[in-house]
Amino acid sequence: MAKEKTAIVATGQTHHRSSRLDVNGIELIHEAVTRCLEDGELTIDDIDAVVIGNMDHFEGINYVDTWSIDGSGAFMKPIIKVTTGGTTGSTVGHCGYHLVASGMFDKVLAIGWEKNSESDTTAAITTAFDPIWDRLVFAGAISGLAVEAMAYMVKYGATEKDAARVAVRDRKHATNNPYAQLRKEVSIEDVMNSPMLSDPIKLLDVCPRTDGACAVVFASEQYAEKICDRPAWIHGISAKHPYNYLGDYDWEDRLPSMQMASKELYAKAGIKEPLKEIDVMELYLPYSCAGLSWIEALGLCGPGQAPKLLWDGVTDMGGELPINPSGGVIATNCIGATALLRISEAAVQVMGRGGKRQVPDVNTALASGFGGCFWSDVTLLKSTKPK
Amino acid sequence: MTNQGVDLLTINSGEAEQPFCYTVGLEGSKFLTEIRDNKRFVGIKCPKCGKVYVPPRKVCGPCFTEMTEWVPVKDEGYLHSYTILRFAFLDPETGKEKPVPYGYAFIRLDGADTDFQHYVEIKDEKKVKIGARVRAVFEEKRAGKITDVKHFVVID
Amino acid sequence: MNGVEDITIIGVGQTAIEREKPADTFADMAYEAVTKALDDAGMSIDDIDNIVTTSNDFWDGRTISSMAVNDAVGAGLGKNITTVEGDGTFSAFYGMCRILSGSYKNSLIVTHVKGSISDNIHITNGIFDPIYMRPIGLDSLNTAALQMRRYMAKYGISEEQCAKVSVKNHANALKNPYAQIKKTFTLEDVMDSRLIADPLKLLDCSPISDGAAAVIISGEESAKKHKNAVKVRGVGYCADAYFLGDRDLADANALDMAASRAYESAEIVDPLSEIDVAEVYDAFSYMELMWYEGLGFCAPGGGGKLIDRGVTEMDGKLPVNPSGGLLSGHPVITGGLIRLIEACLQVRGDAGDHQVKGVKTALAHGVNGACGQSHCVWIVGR
Amino acid sequence: MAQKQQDQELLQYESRIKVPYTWSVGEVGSRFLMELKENRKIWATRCPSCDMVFVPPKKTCTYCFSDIHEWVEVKDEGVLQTFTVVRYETPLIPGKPPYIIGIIMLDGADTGLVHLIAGVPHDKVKVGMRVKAVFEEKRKGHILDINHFKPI
Repeated sequence: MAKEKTAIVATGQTHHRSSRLDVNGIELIHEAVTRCLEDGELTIDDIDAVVIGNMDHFEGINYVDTWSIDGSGAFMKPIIKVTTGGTTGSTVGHCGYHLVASGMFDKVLAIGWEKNSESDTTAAITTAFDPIWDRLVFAGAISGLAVEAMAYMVKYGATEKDAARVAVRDRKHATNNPYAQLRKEVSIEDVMNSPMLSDPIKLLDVCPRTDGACAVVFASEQYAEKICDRPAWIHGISAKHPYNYLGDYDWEDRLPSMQMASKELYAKAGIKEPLKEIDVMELYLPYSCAGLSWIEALGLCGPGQAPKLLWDGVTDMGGELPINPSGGVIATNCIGATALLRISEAAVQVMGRGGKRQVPDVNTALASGFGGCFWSDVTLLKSTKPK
Repeated sequence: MTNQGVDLLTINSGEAEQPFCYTVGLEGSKFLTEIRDNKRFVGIKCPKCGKVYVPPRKVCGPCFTEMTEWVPVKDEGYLHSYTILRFAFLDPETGKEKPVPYGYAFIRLDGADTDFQHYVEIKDEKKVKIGARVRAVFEEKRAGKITDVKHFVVID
Repeated sequence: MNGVEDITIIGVGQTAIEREKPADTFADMAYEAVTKALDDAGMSIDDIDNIVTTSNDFWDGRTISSMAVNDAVGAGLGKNITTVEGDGTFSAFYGMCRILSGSYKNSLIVTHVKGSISDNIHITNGIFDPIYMRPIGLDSLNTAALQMRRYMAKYGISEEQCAKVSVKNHANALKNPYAQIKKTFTLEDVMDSRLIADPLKLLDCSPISDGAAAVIISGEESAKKHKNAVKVRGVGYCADAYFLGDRDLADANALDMAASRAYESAEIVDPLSEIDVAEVYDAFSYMELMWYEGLGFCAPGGGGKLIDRGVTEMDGKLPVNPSGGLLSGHPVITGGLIRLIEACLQVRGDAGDHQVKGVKTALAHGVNGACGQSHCVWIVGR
Repeated sequence: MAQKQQDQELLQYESRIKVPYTWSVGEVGSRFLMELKENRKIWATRCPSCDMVFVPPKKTCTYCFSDIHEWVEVKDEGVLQTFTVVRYETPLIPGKPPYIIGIIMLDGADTGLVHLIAGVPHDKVKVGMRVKAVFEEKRKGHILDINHFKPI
């Protein structure tokens, strides 16, 4: 186990919007950092090191670590940039964890952010793919997901309506979250009647584009309980990024990277029945169908059984395992921050600071990240210290 | 002085762009020149797991083994999965929108073990289904690019 | 800082640094560096339990630039992987922390860049803030020129003193098989070379390059007895203010801080006496003089005298950049990791024709951002 | 461009990234740029804790991370701290080489402003010389509403 037991002790995020013209990128980052420091009753002097991440071509800023100093507070401090596409936020969180667990730093500030209003999001995402093989015939991120949804639905008999149930759940949950961007409920009919973007994905099946930032403080055992009365201790992380080319991906196999990552995580944390042993999940579900096939990948049910779980309300607030009390990615998607928001929201649940979106008595929470070429990251947080 | 009531300004990049001249590499060049010169697909085979990769590359990821054996791959295969894109977005290379709708597909070519990503013609949408047999249509003028293949068409 | 005494670097690999590698994709270069590092360590990929790739989306012309190399570095085997965007010395630091955290035993650090595929001016213009600095047309060359002039003006450093760094490093490169530029230049050659942005001349500048590098860092007890094991004795990194007008460009305060952290851990009090060889980030000739000062080899403003006295020549008290440094080949992102590799080779006695005699302690240095805004300093030894 | 290796022609693919960007200036920066536009004045912000006066203005102090609310006007002239004469051509610059870029410490400011220097022969520019802002006639709320700084 880790050399230093490590916990999340403070979190902060912006009020997410489709566009924030009142702040530039640096100032947006600063908002999340300030809220995070306030949450932990900390000052910037308490912070030993900073980790930051986003995707360069969304804002067209090279070397964001050095550019962001005024917002991150990293003046004359160690700062490092990590980035892996959609999984950037979890990559940032995992880096924050390792820097503290290593014993090199006691309090590390981890920041994820994106100002998606500053570019054409689909054009920018398209640059993520191989310029020789993918980019010329690529059809944008939504189409890649649509291809996956199509394969899953055909193989397992799931329907567009089943997928819509996921969007309805997340949008309903978002009404409880004061930070969420889309805070209006939608019905199954609304989703089904929304414009088809890329068969079988419709407008209300997908995430919006968002300006937003998230900051989290990781602290060592020596400081964690002094800063936070109920810290969210890290019990395991895993990051699986096994593909280079979309064509190598096995479309029907329900996110193999997530199967690998969760299996490794459960083994590390001694979890045998995730549905029973985990109290809440914050999952990076960028579109509705992911809320079916990917929870199968997480071992919550067998292949093709996710629709039943959804319709039975198991993953709703008040259900056996609520998923995305924050409203998730379908309500807010500031890409570089998104996976860190999942970790942050999972920590908020463990800390009991969720307000209207709080799930009662959370001891164990799981957060996931998704991105790149169907890659997955997972993080497990608990209210109890790791042994 | 305060910030109250100020016009919120933005700065635009205008026509700015970054030029790149991407390296295709040895294996990729072989694949693209075969299409350009002979309208032929080739794959590369892993000596360890036997998997045939299209497009070819030097290393089999799951085996971490260097590949050197070239194998022929047919210009026909089946639709492994696909979607029909109905919303337009900016192409980052041109800064302009591609016309929609169009079919975007992952094609398992006969003889290959990975999918080849390309357009599928959607004149008859009913025929575009997972499992449908498709064949490559080549451009008359070919330049050593992936777009030397115009698209795939359903053949059964 | 604590705990680095358990860490060793047991394998290093680099490609030849070249102006252009037309046959090699990013993945091909990374694979070459990784297989060389594995061979050097006498390991197979199965012995590696986590990977830190390092790349830059602007230089590679690709968002998620790491996606180009995952298969070629072993991620296809399902190993835990992450990506640092910045200089390789920073990713090596993170790779080390992934071991110290108790999560992994052996970290593979890989860096790559192809400077040949794009345009340095466009890429480095992107470093600058689009509201106040980018419209002025700033890039890595003209901002370096601003820094060089400021440094010369504040401390009375001469253009000739800066040029001496170029002469020295190019001479050293003649003996490094990996170097890109292998040519002898005289002081007159440098002084008479084409003006790029006064006072910066062509031969004050590092070239554009393609290259990849890899190191294997181990936390295993048994690795300490490994034939190629080099001990990590200290690491520190630190960033200064971003806007060029927010700091005095003549002073390397962040380097001073980064070095202090590394020295504290390595228990180095007098770096000039206690360090036997240094590989520093000489992207421009004048920078090497500034880095002498930031690294505490001399007092602020003393860099010119240090080079005049020959202290940093191959036969001097503290040879700097025996490999020829970046002035002889500068794959960005990879640059700092090559400095770390060279420092390890010097400690091992494996540096070949550019070996400095009796090296016990070596320093390696990497930089992120414009005008040396963020620095990472490594001390390695026997 | 094609080269050969092992009898295989090596291809390269000429491309570009042309993603359009619209960067937010933010309230603080907008106030600064609008003052250039409307009043030909240069305003700065002052940190309440360490008194540093920033040009361009900051919402947060670089050095002590305090929130900044106070605006102060600085002079449109100051001292040239460093400069370079750029000799190469680039599409990113308004104008042809050779041209001069400098960092100017405006009177009343504590941080330097990076800008263009003109109206002086290249061999007459000196570190420490006093320079003054030359405003564009037509201004649009942009840092280049100051066309350049010229020696006084």
